[in-house]
Amino acid sequence: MATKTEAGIPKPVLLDLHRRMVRIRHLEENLGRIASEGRVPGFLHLYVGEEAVAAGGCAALRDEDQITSTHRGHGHLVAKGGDFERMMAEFMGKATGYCKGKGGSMHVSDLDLGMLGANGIVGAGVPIAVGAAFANKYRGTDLVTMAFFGDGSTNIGAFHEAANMACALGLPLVFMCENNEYAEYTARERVMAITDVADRAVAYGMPGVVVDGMDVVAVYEAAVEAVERARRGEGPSMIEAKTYRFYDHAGVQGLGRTYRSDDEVERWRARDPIELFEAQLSKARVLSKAAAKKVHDEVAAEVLEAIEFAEQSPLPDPATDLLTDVYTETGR
Amino acid sequence: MATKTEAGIPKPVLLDLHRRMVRIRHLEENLGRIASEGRVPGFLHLYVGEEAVAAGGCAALRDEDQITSTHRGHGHLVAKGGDFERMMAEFMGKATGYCKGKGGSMHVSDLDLGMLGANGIVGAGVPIAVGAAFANKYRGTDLVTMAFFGDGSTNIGAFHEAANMACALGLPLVFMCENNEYAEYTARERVMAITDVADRAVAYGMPGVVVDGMDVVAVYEAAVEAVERARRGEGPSMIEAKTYRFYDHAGVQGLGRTYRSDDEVERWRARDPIELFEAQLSKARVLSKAAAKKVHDEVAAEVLEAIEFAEQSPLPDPATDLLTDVYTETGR
Amino acid sequence: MSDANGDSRRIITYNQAFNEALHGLLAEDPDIFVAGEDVGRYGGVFQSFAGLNKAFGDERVVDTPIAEQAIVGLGIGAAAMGLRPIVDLMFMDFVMVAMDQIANQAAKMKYMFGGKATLPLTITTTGGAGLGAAAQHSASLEAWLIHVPGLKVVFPSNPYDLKGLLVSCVRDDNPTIVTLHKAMLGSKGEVPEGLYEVPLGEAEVVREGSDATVVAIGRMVGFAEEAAETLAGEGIEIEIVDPRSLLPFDTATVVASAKKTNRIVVVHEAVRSGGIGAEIAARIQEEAFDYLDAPIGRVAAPFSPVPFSPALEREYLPDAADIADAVRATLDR
Amino acid sequence: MSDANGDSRRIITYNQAFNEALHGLLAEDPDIFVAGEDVGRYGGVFQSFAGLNKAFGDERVVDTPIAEQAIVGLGIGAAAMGLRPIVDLMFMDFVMVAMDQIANQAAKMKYMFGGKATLPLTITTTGGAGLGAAAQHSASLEAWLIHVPGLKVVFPSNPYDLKGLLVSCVRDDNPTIVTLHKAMLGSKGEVPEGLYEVPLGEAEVVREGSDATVVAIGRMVGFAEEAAETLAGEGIEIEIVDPRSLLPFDTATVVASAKKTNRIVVVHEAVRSGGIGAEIAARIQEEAFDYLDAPIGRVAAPFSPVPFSPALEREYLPDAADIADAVRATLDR
Ligand SMILES: Cc1ncc(C[n+]2csc(CCOP(=O)(O)OP(=O)(O)O)c2C)c(N)n1
Ligand SMILES: Cc1ncc(C[n+]2csc(CCOP(=O)(O)OP(=O)(O)O)c2C)c(N)n1
Ligand SMILES: [Mg+2]
Ligand SMILES: [Mg+2]
Repeated sequence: MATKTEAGIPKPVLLDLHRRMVRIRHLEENLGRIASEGRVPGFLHLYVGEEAVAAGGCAALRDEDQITSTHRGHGHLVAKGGDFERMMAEFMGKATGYCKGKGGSMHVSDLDLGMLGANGIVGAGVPIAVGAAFANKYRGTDLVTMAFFGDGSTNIGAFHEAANMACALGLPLVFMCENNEYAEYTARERVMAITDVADRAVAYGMPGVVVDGMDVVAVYEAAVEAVERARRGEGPSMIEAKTYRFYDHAGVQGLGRTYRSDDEVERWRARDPIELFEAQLSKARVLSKAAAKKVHDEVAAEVLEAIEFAEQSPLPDPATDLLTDVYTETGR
Repeated sequence: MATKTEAGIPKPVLLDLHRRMVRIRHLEENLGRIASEGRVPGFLHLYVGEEAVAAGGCAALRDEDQITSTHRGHGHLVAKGGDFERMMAEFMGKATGYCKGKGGSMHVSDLDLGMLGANGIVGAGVPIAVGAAFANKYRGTDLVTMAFFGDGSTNIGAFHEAANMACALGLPLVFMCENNEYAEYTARERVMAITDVADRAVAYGMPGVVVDGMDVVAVYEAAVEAVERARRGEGPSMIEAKTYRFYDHAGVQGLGRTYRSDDEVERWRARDPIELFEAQLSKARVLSKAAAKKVHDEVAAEVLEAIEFAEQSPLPDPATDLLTDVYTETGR
Repeated sequence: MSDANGDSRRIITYNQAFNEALHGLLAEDPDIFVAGEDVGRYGGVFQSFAGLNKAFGDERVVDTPIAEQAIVGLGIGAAAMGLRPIVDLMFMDFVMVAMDQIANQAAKMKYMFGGKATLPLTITTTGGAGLGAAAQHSASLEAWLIHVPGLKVVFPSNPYDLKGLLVSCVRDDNPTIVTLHKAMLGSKGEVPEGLYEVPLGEAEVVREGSDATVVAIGRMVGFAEEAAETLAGEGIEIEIVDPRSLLPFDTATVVASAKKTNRIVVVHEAVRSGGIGAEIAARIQEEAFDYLDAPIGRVAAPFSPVPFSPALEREYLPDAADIADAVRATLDR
Repeated sequence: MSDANGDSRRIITYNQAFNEALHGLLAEDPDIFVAGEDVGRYGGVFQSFAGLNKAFGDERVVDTPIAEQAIVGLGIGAAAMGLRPIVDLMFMDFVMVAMDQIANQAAKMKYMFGGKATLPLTITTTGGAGLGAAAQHSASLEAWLIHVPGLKVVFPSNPYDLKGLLVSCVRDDNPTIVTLHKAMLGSKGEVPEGLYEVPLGEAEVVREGSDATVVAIGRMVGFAEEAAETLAGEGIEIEIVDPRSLLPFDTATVVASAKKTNRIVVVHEAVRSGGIGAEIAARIQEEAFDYLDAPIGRVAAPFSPVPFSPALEREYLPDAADIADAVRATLDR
């Protein structure tokens, strides 16, 4: 699991990887902030710390490719090109949100971007990814679907059925596991007798690799290989990115929790994927500290505008919105 | 997958293995016969050809150990000590059957023998085996549970969840896979991108071995090793027995089917587990052809008596039996 | 076949009606495909899918692993991408294995996404008892399904409706579930050759009558017709309403009949407690309260799993005699 | 706490009542154990299981993988072996993932085995909306469960009943499902210290009245009591019946109240179509037809998934005002 260097990757790609991570980070940090001020209803599962996985994975995809997501889906949508305003509006339950306020954090989605939805049911997004990949193959396109899922979700049946079916049907699907070592408040080793989720790939007959999930280049290069393999019609593969969530399972508490030690959190925070990458980039003279700060400032401003937009946006109107969108009215 | 010799196994065990297989064979052949005469209602999934798996597996267990089964469960119950009369009566829907005629072939069971039931839902027996194994460990006993399941069932979620949970909790559970190369009318290679189901063991962190499922000694020795491991508290293991069903998925048609060639069937029938074993036993002077025939004759007679018993047995009476056994009336 | 007058009527089985609807639909629209266990090369365990794989190939008539969650998920994802999947769950009992994908995912996706998703997904399955298939292969779960906003649910009682409802479901842009009753697969009826639609949400008055209304679904419609003959011999004329589609449900037609006959019996095969008969009865008394001369009767299975032994199963299942008794009871009040 | 007269009453929350019942039950019977996701060392996502793991150890308060089918299967197998498992499904929505193990396996095993199996299995879960948890974390599925012979189903509306019903369920020799309403976890009530049972199948008349009967379940009982206050101000006295256990269901008490007040409104949080209100209404009109002066009204959620935005969810959920309106409507007839 050696740390990859950026060598050989075109500069625009490196800058793109950086920007995607920064966009996720600022959206999530600000979302956490306003949530702790009580301005965001419902449950909130922040992606902070895992940015390299969504960024590295989605950077290897085309706009027309699809992804499926989880309950921790904000980062995936941002990495796939999600619009801050419509996201913030959705998280606040506003009519201008991606889902008109009907979905919220756990169901935010943008089918136009090929983001087939965050999902409230652990593992349930993976069978849906199988269907999207099936459609790509059925239509004879070379489009690829990437399913994001957590370590804990690989213990549930839906994941298993989907992985086996994708391999049996030889579908263009990439299984991207975010192994952050915990399922909610329970450590991986207490609910799984294996260390590497990637070991599960052989059970289905697909290649499985482990990468440093705090190293965006490592994730990106593994993703490119898996995506190209899928495009060539050679079937699914699995990538396990070892990563960590800096905040709690839900909400914004990071430290002082009983189920994991502050030491552990600090050790992982010391390998912040954005800081690591910025150090690499400045050392390689690809992006100076100053230039990096400029990216952060731009993105931070964009997030604040998005929050403002969301705050100003109207709530959905029960009289007109509550019972619409249950069925599609058009027949064929 | 070298064929094991009987060397080193005490004669009584060898004779026991032989008798268990013969008992299954005669029960099933006769059941198939009377079924094709229209004397048995409902669906019937015969075990003929796979006798070595149930016999070898159950011979490695104690009477107090438990097994879970599948829709193809007759062989498992016989191997665990099932009574012919109560089985035949159950298959015919009679009040004297194991389940008072309420369960039939797909739900035949005898909790007193530790046979936790045939099961109509593919894969659903395996989580129940996890519960039985948990109880054995919880009570501090050294009892073991063996879950029988087919190759096709390893593609469904329930199997996966159970396998992972058993390994995570370190339960005394043996996973015994009957790989007969088909799930109903669909060949294994069309729905699974791997050849050996045993390759799935590594996904859970348990040992997995492949044995010749037509060689009862091979199955028995692998089962003994796995069972002893479980008794020692060292957790689950998986055994994949390569076997074949001589008859159709359901019913008694063997040849002339579209989904598999008669050649294939004949090749496998040439490795009839009972004939193979009897050849070994007579060569080793453990059981002469004559003595073997005697076993067959005894068992055949017992089966005919059981059919007679079942025929003579009363049907359940709707007035008194239909709505009983839905709930347990005793509280605590 | 031709009758004496030489005008030819096309009589085929319920199972054939299903099969020819699929042939027609796959020929009509390249976006339609079929996936499920043994539905491909083998043609399905009941041969309901016979010939499709040969005619349309492995790509469009797909054999899947035993994985009901992934089978429905396959349909959801493909439908979200604009295809029109038909996925099969061999027995309705297996709906339970895939319940999350059906009720939490397929049914809710459009709403959760603020209307953006369109899921032209059809799920086919076989329900009902009567074959000695015991407690895990005899399910009648329509009551669960009508409790799920986002789904459309049909339960055809004859070959004509089966073909027309299946066509409507596959052409509909929402997740639909078509249940065949496995004890009716060989039952015959007149069916036109080409594709046609039986509209979703339209009940049919199968028989006109003035003394009482029997609302029956699926296989129970045939039993109601038997009961009607018996009762006619006693001078009792019942009206029979077959809702055909359970969600959306044609309350208006049922209520109109209730207002006409003033006495109602609702019939289904599932157990009474929590059955669809409760919902139908609740709606009738809500909308026709002042017209009712007697309590709305329910004929349904008693409260137990489906027994294996035919001796018990026969008694367990509602039949024509039970329906006739219930009608007499409501008239005796 | 102590009131003016100095007699001390013990007031705790709904969640605490659940927790102390579990502490008492595990202390009482070594065959009882708890298993589920995060229920062990962490004490459960709502801390409902707090302290149990510390008190009884990892062996008896077990953290499991995310695997609802295996969690219920664990309970079934262990119960068949004579233990008394309490398995938790964090959110009622996840019942769908485990539906086969619950409804095909646990509920039917005894019957399929001719009575031999005894399954003292308790499933605990949290249902209901009101927390902005959206469409997949707000389920009310009791209507599905009462359609399953072999299960027992309770839905406590207050801390006292929660503790007593949980004790009864765990001591019962059948598969039982206890649903906590997650919006009520902090609600308070008087609860005795030791273990006691609230019998399964016994409804409670929460408030006596003569003008109309409101049958409300779970969280709706509190709303009905609010509505009663409002209506009392208008001179309308309603009787409130809380079934408490939904299967078995105390039809007699509900019917007696219907015969007394002649006007009934049934209230639940789940969507109306196929909801438990339909079954309750159907039974009342079957048994009290001649006593009814108006159609039985139903107050329930409209036909859509649970919306996320509190602006929509507030409107979506039945409340005291809806109940009061429904009572007035039935009286205006
Ligand atoms: C079927 C199901 N079971 C349980 C839950 C509750 N739950 C939500 S997130 C979560 C943990 C998921 O762990 P993992 O897959 O590793 O993702 P992570 O949260 O670590 O990103 C659980 C148990 C759920 N949403 N769905
Ligand atoms: C959940 C579920 N899906 C489908 C079926 C229908 N079915 C019964 S047996 C069977 C094939 C099982 O194959 P395998 O596990 O290999 O067992 P075998 O029949 O070969 O012994 C299928 C698909 C079922 N009973 N349950
Ligand atoms: Mg995790
Ligand atoms: Mg097989």
